[in-house]
Amino acid sequence: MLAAPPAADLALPVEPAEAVESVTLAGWLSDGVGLDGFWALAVAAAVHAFVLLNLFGVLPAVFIWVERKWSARLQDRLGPTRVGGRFGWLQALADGLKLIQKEDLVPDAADGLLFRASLYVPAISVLMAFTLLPFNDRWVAVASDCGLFLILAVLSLEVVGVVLGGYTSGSKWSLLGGMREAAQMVSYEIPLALTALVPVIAAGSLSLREIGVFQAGWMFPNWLVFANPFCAAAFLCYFTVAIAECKRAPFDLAEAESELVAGYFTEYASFRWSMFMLAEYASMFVVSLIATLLFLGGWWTGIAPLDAALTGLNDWRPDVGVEGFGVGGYLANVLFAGVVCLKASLLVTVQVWVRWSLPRLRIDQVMATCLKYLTPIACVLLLGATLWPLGLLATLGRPTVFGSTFSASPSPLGGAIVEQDSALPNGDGEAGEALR
Amino acid sequence: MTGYLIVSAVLLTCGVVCMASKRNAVGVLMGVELVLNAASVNFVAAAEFGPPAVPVQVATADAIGVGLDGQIAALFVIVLAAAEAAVALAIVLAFFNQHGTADVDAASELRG
Amino acid sequence: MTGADALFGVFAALACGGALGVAAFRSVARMAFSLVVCLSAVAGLFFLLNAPMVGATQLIVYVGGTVVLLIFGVMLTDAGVGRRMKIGLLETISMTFIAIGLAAALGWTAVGLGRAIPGAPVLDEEGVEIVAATPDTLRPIGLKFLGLGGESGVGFLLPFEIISVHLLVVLIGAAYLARAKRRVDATPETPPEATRETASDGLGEQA
Amino acid sequence: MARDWQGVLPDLALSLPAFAPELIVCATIVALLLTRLFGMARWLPAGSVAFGGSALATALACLQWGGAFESPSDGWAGLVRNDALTVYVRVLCLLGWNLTVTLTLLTGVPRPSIDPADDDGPDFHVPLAAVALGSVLMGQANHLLMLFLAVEMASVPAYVLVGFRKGSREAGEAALKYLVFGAGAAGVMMYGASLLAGVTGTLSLPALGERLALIPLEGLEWNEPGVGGAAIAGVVFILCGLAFKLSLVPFHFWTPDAFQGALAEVSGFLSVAPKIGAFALLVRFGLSLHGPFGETGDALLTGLGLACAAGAAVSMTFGNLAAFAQKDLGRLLAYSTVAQSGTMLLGVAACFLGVGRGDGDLAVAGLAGTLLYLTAYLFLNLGAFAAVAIFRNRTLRTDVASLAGLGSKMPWVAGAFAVSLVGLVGLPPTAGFVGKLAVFAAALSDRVGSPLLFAAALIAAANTVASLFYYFRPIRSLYLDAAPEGTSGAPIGPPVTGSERAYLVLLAVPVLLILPLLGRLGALCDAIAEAVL
Repeated sequence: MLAAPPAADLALPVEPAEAVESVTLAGWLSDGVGLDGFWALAVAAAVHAFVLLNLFGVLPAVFIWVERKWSARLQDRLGPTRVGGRFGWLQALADGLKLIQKEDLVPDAADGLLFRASLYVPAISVLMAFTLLPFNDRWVAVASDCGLFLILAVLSLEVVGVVLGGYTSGSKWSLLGGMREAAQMVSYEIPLALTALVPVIAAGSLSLREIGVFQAGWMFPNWLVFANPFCAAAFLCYFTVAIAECKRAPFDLAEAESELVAGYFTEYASFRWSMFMLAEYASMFVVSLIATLLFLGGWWTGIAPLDAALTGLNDWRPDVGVEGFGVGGYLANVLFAGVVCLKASLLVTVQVWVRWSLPRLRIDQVMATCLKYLTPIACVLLLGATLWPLGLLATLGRPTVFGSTFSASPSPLGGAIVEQDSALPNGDGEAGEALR
Repeated sequence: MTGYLIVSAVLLTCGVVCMASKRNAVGVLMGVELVLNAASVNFVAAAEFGPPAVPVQVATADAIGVGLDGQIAALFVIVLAAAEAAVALAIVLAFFNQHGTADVDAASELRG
Repeated sequence: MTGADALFGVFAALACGGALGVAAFRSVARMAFSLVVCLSAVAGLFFLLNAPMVGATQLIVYVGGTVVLLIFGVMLTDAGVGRRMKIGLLETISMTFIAIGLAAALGWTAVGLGRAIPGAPVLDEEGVEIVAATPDTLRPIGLKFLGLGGESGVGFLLPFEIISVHLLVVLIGAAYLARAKRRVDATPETPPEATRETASDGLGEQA
Repeated sequence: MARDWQGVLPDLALSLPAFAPELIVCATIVALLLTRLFGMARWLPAGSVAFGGSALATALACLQWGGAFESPSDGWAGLVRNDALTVYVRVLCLLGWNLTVTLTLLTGVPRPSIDPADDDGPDFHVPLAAVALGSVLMGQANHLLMLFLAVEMASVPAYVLVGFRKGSREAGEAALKYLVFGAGAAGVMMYGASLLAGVTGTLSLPALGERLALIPLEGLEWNEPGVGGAAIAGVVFILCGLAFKLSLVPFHFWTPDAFQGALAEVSGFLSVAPKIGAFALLVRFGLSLHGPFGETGDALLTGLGLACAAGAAVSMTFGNLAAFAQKDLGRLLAYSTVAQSGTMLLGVAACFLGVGRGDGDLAVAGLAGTLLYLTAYLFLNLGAFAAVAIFRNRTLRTDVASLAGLGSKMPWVAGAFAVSLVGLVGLPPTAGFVGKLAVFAAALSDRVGSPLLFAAALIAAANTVASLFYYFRPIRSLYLDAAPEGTSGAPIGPPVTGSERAYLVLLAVPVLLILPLLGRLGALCDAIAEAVL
């Protein structure tokens, strides 16, 4: 990045007309209820953690059901039909109950302490990623400038648990699975990060929230997947890599049941096994949600009037007894969060679809795909995405094709250069007008 | 600041002890990582807590202290440690392939 | 007590505990796990110190990369999961004394230095801000990497470029050493087993 | 934002030209990789690329001779210092690199492969170039971060070089030991740097001196918790790292093993270039403690000088004593390196003491003596290791006994080896004599009269006599011992080629003909020392 607009200058297109003071839970607890500052914070943190933990627990249950039904459809079967009615709604819950009842086994050859401890690492890392994901403009537990970088960092912890779990199981299957997994995940992190950087270049920020805000307005061309051809290619590339990063078919060599029983978690049983599964499904959701935020317009529906209406809900503040609590804003937040979750869930479904459609690659093919194809492609995309605005600037005189009327700050590059040369057509003035 | 410095002192001590007492080469390397982390903690703490311990009389930007340079130094430490670990692992593997062990004490054939 | 203090306590305890574990455990695998705990907690300390960039780098490079590499080393060179290194009693005792002496000396220094540094930790009384709000260190750091000085202070363009060369060289060297020997004319004295060969091959490719 | 860029460009224009030799080194590294990537290895072997790059870099470094004397400057926003010492160290290191590359071309290391795609050439020459780059950077580092980076740059590729013979048990063990000690030393050094950064709030070496001068002198007590203790600890930790690079005695353990396990070409290079850089770095770091005002830094520096004198005495004695028993040539020369480091450190000690006490003449004499000795040492040690490499190619052994009877079989090589060893002892009329004399003279010219420095100088003189015995053992073996029974002493390999002879003569000429040039060289070293101080 040559230069990026300072965060303060970033004109947010959805800034409500008059800034609504939203009340945080901690603030309400300390002001309204009268708790001590530290305890208010602690309680609020506990509540938030509880919500996120539930999301972390419930989402996999849903996805497991989706996967079972969807794979059954693909294979011309019915899938679960009994538990919880005709569609087997409660099948995942039943699975969970069954797993909890099973005997908790620790193999003799295993290092007991590490065997028990390492399974929490993947779960913790995915859970930490949840805290960094913005579900809408306001709902993000930890809003960081380098949010995307942090999420990638946190997700990269997962591999430690996998490899340690595989190693300390004291079984050859686990060992081989763990090693394959480590090699695969560490390698795929490179193209994952590179492709994730392509939309970052277009948006000019590493903060996922800012990237989401950046994509307000009509789906085309404001979503970053349409920003330039490199972004579109990066989306496909990212999604491929993300599947591999989640250890899903066709890249699931580490847990290839036909040759390695179950790979690194062969020796795990009962609830410990289910922790790995929870982590896997949750990480599927996380990478899909990152894809949504980076490429597919985040929490915006992509229909400008609808978005504007939803944003308008923020101003609807009927009196419900709590000072400063805006029901409308809350509702808008929930709806936006629903939109983003829906988009991410669709991507998860695509992952399931891919899994049950494509044959598994060999391990050398998996590594070759990453190192010989995806990584160079990602590098080229990154370079292209950097040069694209410059090329457009040289030819069209503006940094984006459809450019200047939509986005608040077209591109960091463009912004800086426009700033220098006022002779260029400057559409920044009516930034975000489309929404208001 | 004191707290962070003490944490870093503990890390350094553990790292030195680890380097000195472990016989597995990989264990020794883990000690090195601890020492480098101790340095990183110091750097970042120095970056955050601003003014240096020495009373600086020049009341200009100098008085701010290490500032972001400390964070950048920590970044470099992390990256250099990764590079060192890559070479270290390769050497340990080469040694293991020749000697059938990663025990540092087994490296005693060269003597005069 | 503020939230930051509490978090500092947690992270510091985890970091010190992990470090002690690395020094005390005799099984290399357990040492590796302690190292993971310790390094992650140090990353947490970095977040507390308003250095999210450094913390994230610590996680992604150190914990997700370097330590995995070390665990790889453990897996490729260790005879068995539970195998413990034998350490003599005399060595243990002498090490303990050395450790206590070193820790005392450094702790003494640390306390004094901490007392001498006037700056108080930039803590927010409200607590909410502590984790959530981080000042923007990303752009200044990036500019420092690109800059040579000028208005942004000392620039680190040179180290940035040098370290790129360094990484390149080191990866070539590591790949060379880890690569199985392909040549026919040179026979190693103890031919490595097939599994090890493939493993190191994979590692070389990875590097 | 755009303003930053406008500020950068003039800086870049200033910094880049002075940095041209280093850029050439980097370009050589990249070129080495590209030749393999594009399959050009068949008609452009790695050795030639490395030779071209090193020759070009050395030539460029020589071209910068004048400018730095007249106008020393800071480059890259103060991260590096561009002065006479920088240029001199740069020329020496790059020359050492060039000579080593030439030697590898002559001795055929690494062995060229039939299949160019499988050639080890780039794998060998890339780390070699990196060590050269690291050494050069050590000579100009002006910032604690650059200090660490340069030391790492000179160390990590060196581990690879030491372990380059992959099938060999010796090489693996040597690399492992080097790595374990080196990594530990680097970690401790970085911790020291972080302590200094915490104390002074800066990482820049010149600013460090200014800040340290602000510590009250009574703050330097050990039992005083805080600033003084932390500052001392920081300095001591950094010195540990540097002493490791210099293979001074408590930190020398890696040297014999690494030099025995590595190829003689590599050992020769590692004993020369990183050492020259590390001495320059030690001088720079030590001088940075000397602040423009205040006596604290000077007190630290005086203590440092005394520590250096003590370390020098211990290193010399230990290195010489340990060398007596050695049977392997590499190991013998490694202990000799330890001892030689001690001797050079004597000059640095004199320099530090001189600066710390405000005795300018002593400081200049010490630094100039060290520089002179380093120059001589470059040719002496490279010559000795080159001869070992050539012997090794013929006898396939590197122990002292293998030399028996070779004095008549390979007169040129044996002669060159003997000259180098005589020079390392420090006998006239070789360059070693001149260097040692300069260092001793500096150490004894201490007018204030530090007993420690004086004693160290006497110990050094005694050590010189003692070292005669082990340096002459290979010479005796060459000329006096009969060839062992059965082998008839016939060299296995091909006869010594003319180019090998020419190379050895090239290295021996400066060693033997230094006396006529002494005036100019001595004046040059004096001028550098004065410019730096």
